Amino acid sequence: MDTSNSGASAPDTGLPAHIKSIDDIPGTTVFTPEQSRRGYHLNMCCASLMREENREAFRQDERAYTERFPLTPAQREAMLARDYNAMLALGGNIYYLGKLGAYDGQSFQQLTARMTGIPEDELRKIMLAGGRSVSAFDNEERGKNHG
Amino acid sequence: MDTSNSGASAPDTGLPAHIKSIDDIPGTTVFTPEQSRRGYHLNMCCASLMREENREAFRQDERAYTERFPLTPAQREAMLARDYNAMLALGGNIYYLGKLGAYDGQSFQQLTARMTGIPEDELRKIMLAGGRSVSAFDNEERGKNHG
Amino acid sequence: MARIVAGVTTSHIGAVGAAIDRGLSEDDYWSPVFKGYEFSQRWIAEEKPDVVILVYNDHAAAFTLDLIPTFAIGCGEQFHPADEGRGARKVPVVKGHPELAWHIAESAILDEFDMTIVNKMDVDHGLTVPLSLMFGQADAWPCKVIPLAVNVVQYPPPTGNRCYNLGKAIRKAVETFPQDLKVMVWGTGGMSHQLQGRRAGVINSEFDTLFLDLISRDPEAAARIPHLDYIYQAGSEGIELIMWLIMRGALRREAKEIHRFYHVPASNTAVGHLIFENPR
Amino acid sequence: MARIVAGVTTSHIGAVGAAIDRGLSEDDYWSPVFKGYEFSQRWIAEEKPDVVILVYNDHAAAFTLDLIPTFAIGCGEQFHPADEGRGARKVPVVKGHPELAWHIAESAILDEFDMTIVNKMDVDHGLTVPLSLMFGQADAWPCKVIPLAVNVVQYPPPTGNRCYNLGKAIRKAVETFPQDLKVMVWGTGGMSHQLQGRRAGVINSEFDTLFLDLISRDPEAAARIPHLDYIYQAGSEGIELIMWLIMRGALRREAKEIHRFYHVPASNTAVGHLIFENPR
Ligand SMILES: [Fe+3]
Ligand SMILES: [Fe+3]
Repeated sequence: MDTSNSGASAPDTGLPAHIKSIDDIPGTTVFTPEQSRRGYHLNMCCASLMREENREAFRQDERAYTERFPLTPAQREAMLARDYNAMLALGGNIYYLGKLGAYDGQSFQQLTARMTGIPEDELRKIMLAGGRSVSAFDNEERGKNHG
Repeated sequence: MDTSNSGASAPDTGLPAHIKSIDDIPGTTVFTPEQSRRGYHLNMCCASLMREENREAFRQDERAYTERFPLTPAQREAMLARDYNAMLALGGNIYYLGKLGAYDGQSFQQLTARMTGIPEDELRKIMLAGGRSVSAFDNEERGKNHG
Repeated sequence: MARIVAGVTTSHIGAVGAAIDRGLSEDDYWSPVFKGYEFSQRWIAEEKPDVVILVYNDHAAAFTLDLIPTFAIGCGEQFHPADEGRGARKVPVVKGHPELAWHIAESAILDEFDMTIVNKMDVDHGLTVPLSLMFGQADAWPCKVIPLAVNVVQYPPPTGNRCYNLGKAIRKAVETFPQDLKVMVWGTGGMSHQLQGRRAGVINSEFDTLFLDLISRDPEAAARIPHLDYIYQAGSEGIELIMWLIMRGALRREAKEIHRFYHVPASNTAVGHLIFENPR
Repeated sequence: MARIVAGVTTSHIGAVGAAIDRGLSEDDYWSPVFKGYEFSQRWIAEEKPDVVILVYNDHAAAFTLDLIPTFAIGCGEQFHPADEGRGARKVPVVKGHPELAWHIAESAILDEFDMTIVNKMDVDHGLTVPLSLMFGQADAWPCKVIPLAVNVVQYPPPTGNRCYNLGKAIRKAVETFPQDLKVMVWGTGGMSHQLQGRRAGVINSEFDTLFLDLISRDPEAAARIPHLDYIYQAGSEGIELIMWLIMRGALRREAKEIHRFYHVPASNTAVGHLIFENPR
């Protein structure tokens, strides 16, 4: 089998010159190994909500339920407060956090409103008009890139 | 990375000319996809004995325990009778069957005695003298190759 | 002999599944999305594939951080819709094709793809939404489905090049399967979307169009796009597009694009959908 | 930078673990086996590796037919000895090295090896017996261990060539890890043995010797041995020897064999053991 598609260079997608690694993308937390290690228990706690019996226990006493998992205090408070940006910074991955969102009956568009700070109806209009621009944050100062 | 170790031919290990595929090896049942599909429930039933609670239930009533798994009647009888060659022919894999052996307190050398029909003390002597020859069965008629 | 007759790519957006399940597919917001699949539903009703090899990603449902396979092929008899946090979708059980699936697994492993063989797993919206889009609401799916789950949740996913070559390995495997079967390969996910963080909600029609063109006419170039470009240009979840390359590698180089649909938005995501036919 | 200083190959026979655990290592039957590791125990006590990448196969303990990864790398903090049917071996918990393990996983996936990342699994005799052989009875293992589980139970296992190349990818990954760590790679399993069927009990010293020579002096040739030859010549379970190729690929071509031991029998199996040192 010919597996040699290398040699030729990658097509130019117009990547800005200052975006050199996945850590350079503003407003975006790639779920790297480091993040995965940081967020392991937080993500597994959210994932456990895929079982109805666990959702029921979480419903009874959210805080007590989270104490089944060795979360850091910051992770626990972020989860109880539904602070998605904080959870992302603490190692959360959006698909795991999405199980918490599903438990709350929140759509991803509602979660997006929370994470971006854009009101839901405005966000809906923005999406209908073609969505947000990928370069929206590119001119931010360095240091503001994450979360 | 250089991954091209092809081109040159494989070293000659002295494989007999009539051994052209894994199906040609006498007295040997390779755990192919076909065997794996055939033996799925038998193997999973044996694997379940890796939990003490399941071993306890099996101890109480072996037949009733095996009925938790959709074994074929032939698989069930072979398992209850500890007929390892029959289990192999019915899709068993030796590492799964080995959990049943472990439950019974049988060593692999004891299982070998059962499968080969060689008495235990004789087998021990054969192994101490260098083991059995790989070509021992090569001159068998065709059709006797398996199991 | 089995043969790959066609390829399909499509987004697999969860909200689209919810819209179908709630009967909203004719409202103002959703009808433009489903319009793009009207041709496809007619087409596939005529094509009648025996088996679909459905490339998708599990979204932390069947696989959690406890175990993350890069490529997992479903070799079981059947796969149930997953409970993703509010109960499972009420769609039919997915029936597998164990014989062909095992054959592909065996062939691909001997071709040095390090497959994970899975006999038991639930399948999430990544797999069931494409079935709903192509077959509509059904009491039973009209064909067998071989799930092929690709890790795109945990960085790093496989490279685009690796995906493209896995597609070629699948083609070789299907073409050496002795039963007479009409097989399709579907690549799902994408197009541009980002579900996380302050940059959530990005859409990039320019990149999406480039990608649609490349996957159709210059797949080798598409296979060279680095992860970084996907994540920046198509959003962090747009990386799912690498899965389309598995479909494309499984089709012949000269396969013909017979249908294209692109629409923004469905929820937070750009919808992209292609159909390719192999030369007869 | 981390560096691979040495490689070890050894059989990982369950009965050997049982002999150690029951204090039988000095009886007439077992003492010739353990004699072959006396040098090794002294050597490793001086070498003091920080991390061992331990290539082994799970024997239907952590992984059953529900899910069979071809290559699974243990990225978790720790791994408990598995209950293989009569309770777990009473040996220390295995402490992982998550940082290096994740680094290897990431590097290998980007190098197009389709790794399965595992955070939670028990480890069976395939992993714990080599630790006992090299470190003796201990209250805690003296180094971190990264388990690398290779499927050799379900046919087909990866090719020898694939294993050899995975070793090279591991070498590259270790050499780009920024911490100053002394790393060893162990390849376990084998040598000739067959546990199943009428042909159970075969041993092939001639093939084993050929393999010991090739792995040492001509690993590329060893990497070309087909599955069929292993299964016929080394017995159906002798296919485990492909795992030695991962160790060998991780070592430099000019690595020097400093210890060799071969003995028949331990239970039904030929015992083989090599130590290689990389040039300093
Ligand atoms: Fe998706
Ligand atoms: Fe073994």
